[in-house]
Amino acid sequence: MTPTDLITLSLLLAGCGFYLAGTVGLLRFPDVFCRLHALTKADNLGLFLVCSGLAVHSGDWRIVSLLLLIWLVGLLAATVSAHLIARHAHEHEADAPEEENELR
Amino acid sequence: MDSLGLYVLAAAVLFGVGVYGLIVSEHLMRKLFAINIMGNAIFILLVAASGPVEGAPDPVPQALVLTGIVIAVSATAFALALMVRLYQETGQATLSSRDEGDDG
Amino acid sequence: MIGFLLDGLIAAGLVGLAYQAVTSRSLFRGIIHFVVFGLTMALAWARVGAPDLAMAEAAIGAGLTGALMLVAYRRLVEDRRDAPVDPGPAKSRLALPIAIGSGLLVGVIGLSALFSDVEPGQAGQAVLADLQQVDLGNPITGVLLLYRGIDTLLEVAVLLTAFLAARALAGSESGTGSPTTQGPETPMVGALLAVVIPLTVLVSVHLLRAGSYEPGGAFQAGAVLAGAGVLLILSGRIAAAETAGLLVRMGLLAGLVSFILIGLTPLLHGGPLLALPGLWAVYFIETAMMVSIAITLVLLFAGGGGLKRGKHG
Amino acid sequence: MTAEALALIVFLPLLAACAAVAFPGRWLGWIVRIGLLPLPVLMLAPTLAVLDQNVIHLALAGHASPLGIEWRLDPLSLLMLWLNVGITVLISLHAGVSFRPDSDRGQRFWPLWLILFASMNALVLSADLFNLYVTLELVTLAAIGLIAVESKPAALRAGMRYLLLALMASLLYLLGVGLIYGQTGTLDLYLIAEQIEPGWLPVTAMALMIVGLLIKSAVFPLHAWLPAAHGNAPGPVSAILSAMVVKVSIYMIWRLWFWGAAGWDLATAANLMGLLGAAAIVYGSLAALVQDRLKMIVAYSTVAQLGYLMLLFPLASTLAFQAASYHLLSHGLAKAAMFLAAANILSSVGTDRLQRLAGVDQRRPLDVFALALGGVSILGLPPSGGFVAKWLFLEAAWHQQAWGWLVLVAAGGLLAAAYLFRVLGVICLHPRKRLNRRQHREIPNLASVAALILAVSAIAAGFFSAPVLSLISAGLPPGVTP
Repeated sequence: MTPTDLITLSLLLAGCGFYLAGTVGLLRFPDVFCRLHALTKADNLGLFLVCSGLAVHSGDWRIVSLLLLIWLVGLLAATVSAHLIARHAHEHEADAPEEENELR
Repeated sequence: MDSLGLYVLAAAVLFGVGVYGLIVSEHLMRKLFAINIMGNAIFILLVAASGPVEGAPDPVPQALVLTGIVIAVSATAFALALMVRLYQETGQATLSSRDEGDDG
Repeated sequence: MIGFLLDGLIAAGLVGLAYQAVTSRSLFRGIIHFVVFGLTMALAWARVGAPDLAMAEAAIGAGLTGALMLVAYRRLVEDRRDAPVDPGPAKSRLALPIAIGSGLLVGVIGLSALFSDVEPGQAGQAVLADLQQVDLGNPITGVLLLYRGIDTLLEVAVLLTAFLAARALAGSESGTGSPTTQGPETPMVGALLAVVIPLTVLVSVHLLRAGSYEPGGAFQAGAVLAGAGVLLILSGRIAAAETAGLLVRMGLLAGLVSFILIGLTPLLHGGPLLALPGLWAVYFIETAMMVSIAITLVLLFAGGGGLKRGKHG
Repeated sequence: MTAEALALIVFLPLLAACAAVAFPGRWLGWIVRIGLLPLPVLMLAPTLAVLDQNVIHLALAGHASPLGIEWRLDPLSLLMLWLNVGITVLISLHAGVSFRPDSDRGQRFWPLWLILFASMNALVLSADLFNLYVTLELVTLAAIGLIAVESKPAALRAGMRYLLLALMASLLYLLGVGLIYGQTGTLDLYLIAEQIEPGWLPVTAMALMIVGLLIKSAVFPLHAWLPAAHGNAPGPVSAILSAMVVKVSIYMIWRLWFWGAAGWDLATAANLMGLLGAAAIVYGSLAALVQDRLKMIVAYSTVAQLGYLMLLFPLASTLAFQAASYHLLSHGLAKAAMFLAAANILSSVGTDRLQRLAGVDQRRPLDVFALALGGVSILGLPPSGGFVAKWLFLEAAWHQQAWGWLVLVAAGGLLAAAYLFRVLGVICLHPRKRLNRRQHREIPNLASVAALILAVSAIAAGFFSAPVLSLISAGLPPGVTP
């Protein structure tokens, strides 16, 4: 196993760890805001770590820039959708404070 | 057994799940889930049933499945529109048994 | 070994998600499970060496079907609040035996087809041999446009027919349940659109161009482009209209009409029907098909006969 | 010329459908005329070609199978093409009245109608199993769109049920196609016939495809969706559904059975198919006898009459092939006439409940006459086209000493007589009973004339059977014993 492989592996594993943490947060946290908090923060970092792991593995600048793009788009989408969900939840707080936020 | 065999097994179970869903579901949208799931099972079989050509998968079944996917989406889209219209007219999104008596 | 484990995980995931989709207690959950099922299906296609199908399934099968199902669900919920939406599963004593029986039958058929000594497909061999003479790197695009062109032509007609049939149903009450968001807009949506829409268009053009030498093609590109349209509808930039303007109508029909007309031209000088007069025709038809597919899917999502400027437009 | 004509026969209506979508409004009437009316003339070229060469292959895009897709024109597909062109043009006369092109309804109806027409032409010509799947889906979607075009609850429900079953049927067919490709590496029906050996996988594949098609053609016991769909659709749509749409899938079964599986020993399966047909004839006729709506009676009559097309499988002789082909033709004409007449009566009286139709013969004499003439052909009285078909069936059964089928054909005629005379009896034998004038609505004569032309053609088919029959016997499939 070369050093590059080692770096790739550790980055990927770290990324997976953050994904796991984010998912546990999504499942276990009490309300929408906490869940979003767990999900966006942990998953964005996880995505970054996975992307950088793959970038190290590929070593091709075209792939690296594509991975960077993927991360940026993921970041943007997560930010905006989390914002919209949070806003919706905030506005409809009186309706459904506790239950899952289903589209009913 | 190789991976393709695994997917063929999965396709068989998916087909069974689809049939089950088709019988058990009252709601038309669930029936559409079931039919689409059966369709995906058959798409897998379509690709799996033909041998590789010059080491790569045969392009012809893949092209057929691509066509099949677009047809499945078209049919699903129309079925959804039909379901919504039926619901607007009758207040039901199911196929009840009392339907042949209406005046034409 | 790891590959096999991964495949096992995907296969198990497919089965579990499918079961959840048809039996989950609320319809909304069912839709979400179905969409995730579609995405997992895309993974499965990537694993069995079918990247074209993976892209098509992710964009069309999971993405747009899911969007269409969600908007249909919303119309159901909003249209008649008095009527119950979901009656729940029926009791049937025969369901399980029939399901197991048909699953077993399909399994036996599938496995024996997989393990019977199949020769490499003649059609596939002929395609690869003939493509040597054509400068087209992706054999699937070759099959779709050059060798089985009539399938593809009629498939575009199927999509158009689905739209026409749905439009014929919409009747006079097409205004109800429009998928546009209510309420004031946040500045973030504008920022998102400003980045995502050009990027989506770029990706779809790339997919279209890539379709001639690597995975991709008109259908994937059209579906991605339709995704941009769906986003524009959701953010209130465009909305459903009663009838389509000339531009929308032209876009709707561009794929089918250009395919037919270019396909008929060889007859003028005694050539065979649908023999495309060069690779430029392939690119032209694919571009037109991309536009048509995107517009058809967006119109199906919007639930109207045409498009107009939305309230945030 | 043939290639050009065939290309236009498929693509002219399709282009017209596109034009109808692109330019709705006052040009629609002319677009429809341009899409439909040249077709009977265009049919002359392929007709002459078939008379000359019997079978014509057309490699699309210049790539012969297995690489590409071929169109194949033989006497049977020529017959189907003529039937589709003729019936569609005649029904279009009627539809021009009930779905006026300048109305909103018309603008929703005509594009789908043209697509349905084009797709059936493409289906009849195609020799490729997967291309047949695509065309069949196109036929189904366009047909269901047309059933539901008026958005009446009963029609919506019937269309939905039809759609779900049709999608399932297509999946079964597609699975069969996949297996066949896996086994033979080609999708061309006629190449498959040369290469395929009756092992258990090919047999399973064939069985899957045929079961799927049996669902689509509503053969007993898979008929449950048909009466509601055909009985609740708008008049012209019911007519084309019964006359053509269910027939094209039976046509596909014939292709698979007699061409694709030509060398196989199918005696047991053939008898099974014949028994399904017998059950369809008996059940459909009895069900027609107890219906109380005119259109439902006609729809159940379709279930019954489709049974005769299944008798080809056990008999499988030249005579039976002629009989079945001729039944296809005469039933198509007669049933289209009957549905159009029933639709006229329905829209004139406001209901088609049988008890309330007494005396309608005074108000709508042409329609009742068309209904009666269609009925004469359905029950096989001389000199109608239906008589020729039934007579040939009897002759075929007689020659093979298949007494069971012989009795069945005779009994089927009696049962048809029972439900048709019940209808005519209620309508015409009314002791001084006046029709309720209040609800009566005038409809243009052209609508009745279209029904009458179809009905007269069904009768006239009895006089001009010789050339058609000799053409059909020139195109006997390899799976039929001469």
